[in-house]
Amino acid sequence: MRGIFSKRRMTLLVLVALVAVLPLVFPSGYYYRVAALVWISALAAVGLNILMGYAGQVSLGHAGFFGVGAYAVAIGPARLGLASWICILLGAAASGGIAWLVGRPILRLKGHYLAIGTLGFGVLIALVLTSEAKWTGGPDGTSVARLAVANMRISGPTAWYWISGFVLVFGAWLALNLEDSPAGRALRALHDSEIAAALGGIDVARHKLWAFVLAAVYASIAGSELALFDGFITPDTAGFLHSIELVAMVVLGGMGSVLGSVVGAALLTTLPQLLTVFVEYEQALLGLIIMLAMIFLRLGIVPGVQRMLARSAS
Amino acid sequence: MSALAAENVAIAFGGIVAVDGVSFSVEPGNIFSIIGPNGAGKTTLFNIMSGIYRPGSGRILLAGEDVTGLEPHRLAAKGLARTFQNLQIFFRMSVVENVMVGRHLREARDLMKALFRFPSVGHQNRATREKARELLAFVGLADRADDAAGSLPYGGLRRLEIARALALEPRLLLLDEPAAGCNPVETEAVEGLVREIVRSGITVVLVEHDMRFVMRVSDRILVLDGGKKLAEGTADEVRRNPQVIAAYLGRYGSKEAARARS
Amino acid sequence: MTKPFRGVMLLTIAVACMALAMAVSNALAQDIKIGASLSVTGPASFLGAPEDKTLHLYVDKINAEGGVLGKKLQLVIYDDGGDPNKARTFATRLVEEDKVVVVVGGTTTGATLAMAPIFEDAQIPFVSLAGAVEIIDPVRKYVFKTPHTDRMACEKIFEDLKARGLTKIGMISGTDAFGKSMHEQCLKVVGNYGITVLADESYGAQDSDMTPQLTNIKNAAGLQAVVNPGFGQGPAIVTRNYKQLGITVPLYESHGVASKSYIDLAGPAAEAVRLPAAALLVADQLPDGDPQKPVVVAYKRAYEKATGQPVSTFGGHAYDGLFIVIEAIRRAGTADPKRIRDEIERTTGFIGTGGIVNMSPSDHLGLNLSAFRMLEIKNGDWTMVTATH
Amino acid sequence: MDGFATMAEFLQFAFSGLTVGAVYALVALGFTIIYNASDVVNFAQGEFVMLGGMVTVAVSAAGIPLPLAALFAVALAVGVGVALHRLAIEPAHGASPVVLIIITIGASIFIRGVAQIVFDRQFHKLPSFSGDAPFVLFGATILPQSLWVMGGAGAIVVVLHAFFERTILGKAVLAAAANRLAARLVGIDTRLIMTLSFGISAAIGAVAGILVTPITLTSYNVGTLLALKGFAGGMLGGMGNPLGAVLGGLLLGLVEAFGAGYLSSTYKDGIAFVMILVVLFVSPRGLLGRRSVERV
Repeated sequence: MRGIFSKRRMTLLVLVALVAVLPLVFPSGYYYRVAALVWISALAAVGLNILMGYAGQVSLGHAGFFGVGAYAVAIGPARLGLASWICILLGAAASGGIAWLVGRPILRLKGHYLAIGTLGFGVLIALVLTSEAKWTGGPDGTSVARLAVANMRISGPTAWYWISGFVLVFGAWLALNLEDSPAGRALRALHDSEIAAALGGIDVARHKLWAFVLAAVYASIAGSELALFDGFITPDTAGFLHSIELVAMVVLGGMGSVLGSVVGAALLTTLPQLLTVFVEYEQALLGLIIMLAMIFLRLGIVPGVQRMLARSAS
Repeated sequence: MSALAAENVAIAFGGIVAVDGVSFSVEPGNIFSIIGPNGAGKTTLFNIMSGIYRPGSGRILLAGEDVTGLEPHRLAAKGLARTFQNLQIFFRMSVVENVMVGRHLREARDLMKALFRFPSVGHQNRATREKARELLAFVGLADRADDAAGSLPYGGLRRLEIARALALEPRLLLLDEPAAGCNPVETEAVEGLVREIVRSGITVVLVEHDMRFVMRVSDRILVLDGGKKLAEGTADEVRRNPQVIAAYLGRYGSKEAARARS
Repeated sequence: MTKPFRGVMLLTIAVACMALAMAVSNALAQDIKIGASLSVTGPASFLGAPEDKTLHLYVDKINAEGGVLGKKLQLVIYDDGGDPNKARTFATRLVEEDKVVVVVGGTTTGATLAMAPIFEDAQIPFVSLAGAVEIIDPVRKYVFKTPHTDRMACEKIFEDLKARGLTKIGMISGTDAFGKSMHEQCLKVVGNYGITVLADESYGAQDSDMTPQLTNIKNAAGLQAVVNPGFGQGPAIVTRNYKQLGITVPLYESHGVASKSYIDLAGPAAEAVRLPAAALLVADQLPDGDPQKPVVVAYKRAYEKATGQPVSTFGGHAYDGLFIVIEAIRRAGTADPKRIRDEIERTTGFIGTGGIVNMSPSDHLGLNLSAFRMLEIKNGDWTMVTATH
Repeated sequence: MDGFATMAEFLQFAFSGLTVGAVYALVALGFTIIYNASDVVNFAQGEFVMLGGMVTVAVSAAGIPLPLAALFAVALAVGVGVALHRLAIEPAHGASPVVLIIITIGASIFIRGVAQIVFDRQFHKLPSFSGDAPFVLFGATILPQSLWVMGGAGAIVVVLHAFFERTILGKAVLAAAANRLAARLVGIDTRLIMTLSFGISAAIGAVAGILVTPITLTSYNVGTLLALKGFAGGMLGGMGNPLGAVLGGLLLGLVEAFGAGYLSSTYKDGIAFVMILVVLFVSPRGLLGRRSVERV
């Protein structure tokens, strides 16, 4: 498709433009914070999209890896005296390692069985983070040392807006590169037919495993970002509800679409902020919006809107 | 040395024997067909040959090498490709991308290079796309390359599967009912394709219900019935085999038998 | 109109409504803005909901009476659902968008600790309504709290146990933040009272049956009492299971169940259960000379009249927080956050629902153990345990 | 500890596990019925349990006798179930399974959101049906209400079984579950079957909620955890197999109780999920799930 190249570059261009231009209309640090939270969630969603959107493998425990990354930067500097940025890498390596170890048996499961397998795995991670209070501070959470680069403390919404924005663009670039490569085509192929993919010479198990590892690393780095940004973290970040939220971001935005993952993250992060004016109707409205969006745009927002535009153009 | 051989292959599902001690051998460069009534075990045999099922007993030899129970992607690496009776199209991808997937083994697949998009990845993508377009031209789908795979008509999807299988540059191609659901014109086109594929040096094994088609193209024919080998030989031999006639007459009436003889 | 288009329309309309509402909320700038982020929904909603109601009730009341320093109070409350990440975002919003001068609330410890650095940086005084001692120990310049700490609850319970000569106990704690934190604090101070923990069990916040854990505790040889740090429905189920298993040694609950609904939910099984709680629960039984009596009786009447629900100490924490802040504003004579902070720290002799508050630069809680009363449930109601044995 | 005490302890854990497990089993059964009819994994299943309990509480608080209130609650839950199918699932017909899951999650958030407005955010109880005096059996105690829960679960299973095996409608449901296209070809109204399945599921959930509220109490947000556990139980037993769902639910309850009693109460949920993972690694389609043969 002529579009492949332009689609990849267009997506990147849109993202870069968004990150660069949004601050021009931000009246206060609060907006920077919300936007930074969007970029951070979007990073995890873009990673999960590699697993779910490309390869079609559901993970209902992905927040577990988010939690590993978050607690790596909480525990590493406080207990082991390591620099925060090293802990980001260690957390990512640990998440990738765990994903690699548990991925083989778990990814043998299919469909809803895969869902419950990953869900169980995520619950276990959250349980450990809640229970091992000596290390993690327990359910009340633990504070996280600020990120320091060359003795400069990095904190505050503006700094984190740019950091998370840059990391997201970088992560999206990697994901888009992957999409348009033999491995990416292999993942998208096995999504539709594992047997046909295998007979095309694709090592299905290995590709699924790498997608799982990549998605885990994305989630872990996003978790580290959030922990460093907030300076405080609780085990809820690794919990079932957060896993569901990440999945919902990918599906709402549109499975397989990098831009969709960002849009899904933006929607689910900003909605609770926007819905505060409805006070006690907030929850009901949130549920209603999710339902309506999925019923009317079942491909997800970005692919759905793209298709509508294409249809109205023709 | 034969391109493909089965030795006493058998498989059972929950006590029901689907394939029962079947042996045969395919000479390189031949078109070898497997026929038989529904439930004779044709597709099961295909699934064993392509590594989807592991046979309960017996061996499969690919170019003389024992490949029994090898995973499908390893068989692909050894030069085996196949199409599917129940189409296995990658519907989320475009037509040309479907064929590009088939080039997987012919591509450099370094994950890090792909992620960071080394220049070689872009070059290779272009080369793969070019090759895929050639194959689409070969099966007559050149003008549909950029369409969504799902938008192709049924006959087009069958040809797309053939193009994808050829992208692997196989030595042996298994075609599972390539003409199923095709009208006579489309069937003729498929027949032409099969002949050209063999001419390019690829051995073809096919399962097909269209007897005229089978009789026209096959060098040798294997007849299965109830999971067992009923007969094997050239089209003429099979056509005259009294057991084959009996099987078709006995169970499926004179019409099928007549068709087999015509 | 096509179906997908309708979906997009709905979303657009929703977004537009919100933007409008945000604009309106910025318009009334002349008032004194008090902010809050409470767990009005979520697992801690039974704490957050009465806090929310109390703040609304009294802010309306004060405004009806003419406000503070001649200005109206304006309340900005967000619902963080108990999620610390959300709470922190709302904290930023309160500071940057709503420009509040003081914040009351933070229902849970997690939310409070997540928000505290924001208010510290912005130099906005913050009076938390959450339990854990970590909130005020070590002291943060701008952070205060009104509820008794979980450590104090442990000490009060152990004091009572010691007085009754009970030294071998079992503990069954919730694994939620409240239960877990109080469990840790209790283990820290239990040695000071010569009490040993024979069995130490826990349960999930939403578990529906605790008989296995209680069976293990029951089987501990020499058991003399059981302590149950926890909040929500868990302690009610523990109490019922306790009765079901026929355990006869005294059961102690925590201040986390200090609302009438605990007695309702646990039913007859709650008879003879003891717990440390604020005077509010026994407002009408306080002797007439008790300085707290007028305050707690008035709050109880007002709350129950306005909401039709029985009063809980959780709403009381919000009452205390709000009035500590309002008195500080009155004393400061200005709505300048730094001046308000200084005055909050100078709070002395403030009579609240939780006790008599005397703050200082080294004590941002200002309550001592005497603020807690040991209560016992008799005939389905709270009674004060007066004389220690 | 002597033999009697060990035995009493074991029985006590078993009673606990069976009571909790019976609820999980009913939720899992609800999952299974909807899944069989429509391939939808309904994460709003827990909300039916919540509705059963909360509506009964609210209606009986208004002075309606308990049995009537319970009946009303079941009817209301069935109405919500039917509405869920007609208004949310059916319009999304043909969407991918994950999309349908997200829709049911949206529905559960919505139902919870409405419930907390209509009711409140407090915990509530219902009186036990037969008093609170526990029975003692070999030193272990069991509440009469636990027997109600187990008996109720058993009765539901028996009634369902009879419905599926003995009635034309039930057989139509089974036929539609086995092969939707074939069922439609022989004249079965599969749309009606799906709606019916949502209704039945909702009714089962609501009954479970009513039976268990006297023991476990209820509030607007008890549904999430129950959905999670019921789903786990259903998958453990093998999705799509009603017997498996019941077995999986009971087993999950028992493992939690024995895990909490004998191993660690902190990690009891972990123990349960480790067991599920181990079972799935050995048998990737649950205990009683159908072994699938790849068909191409």
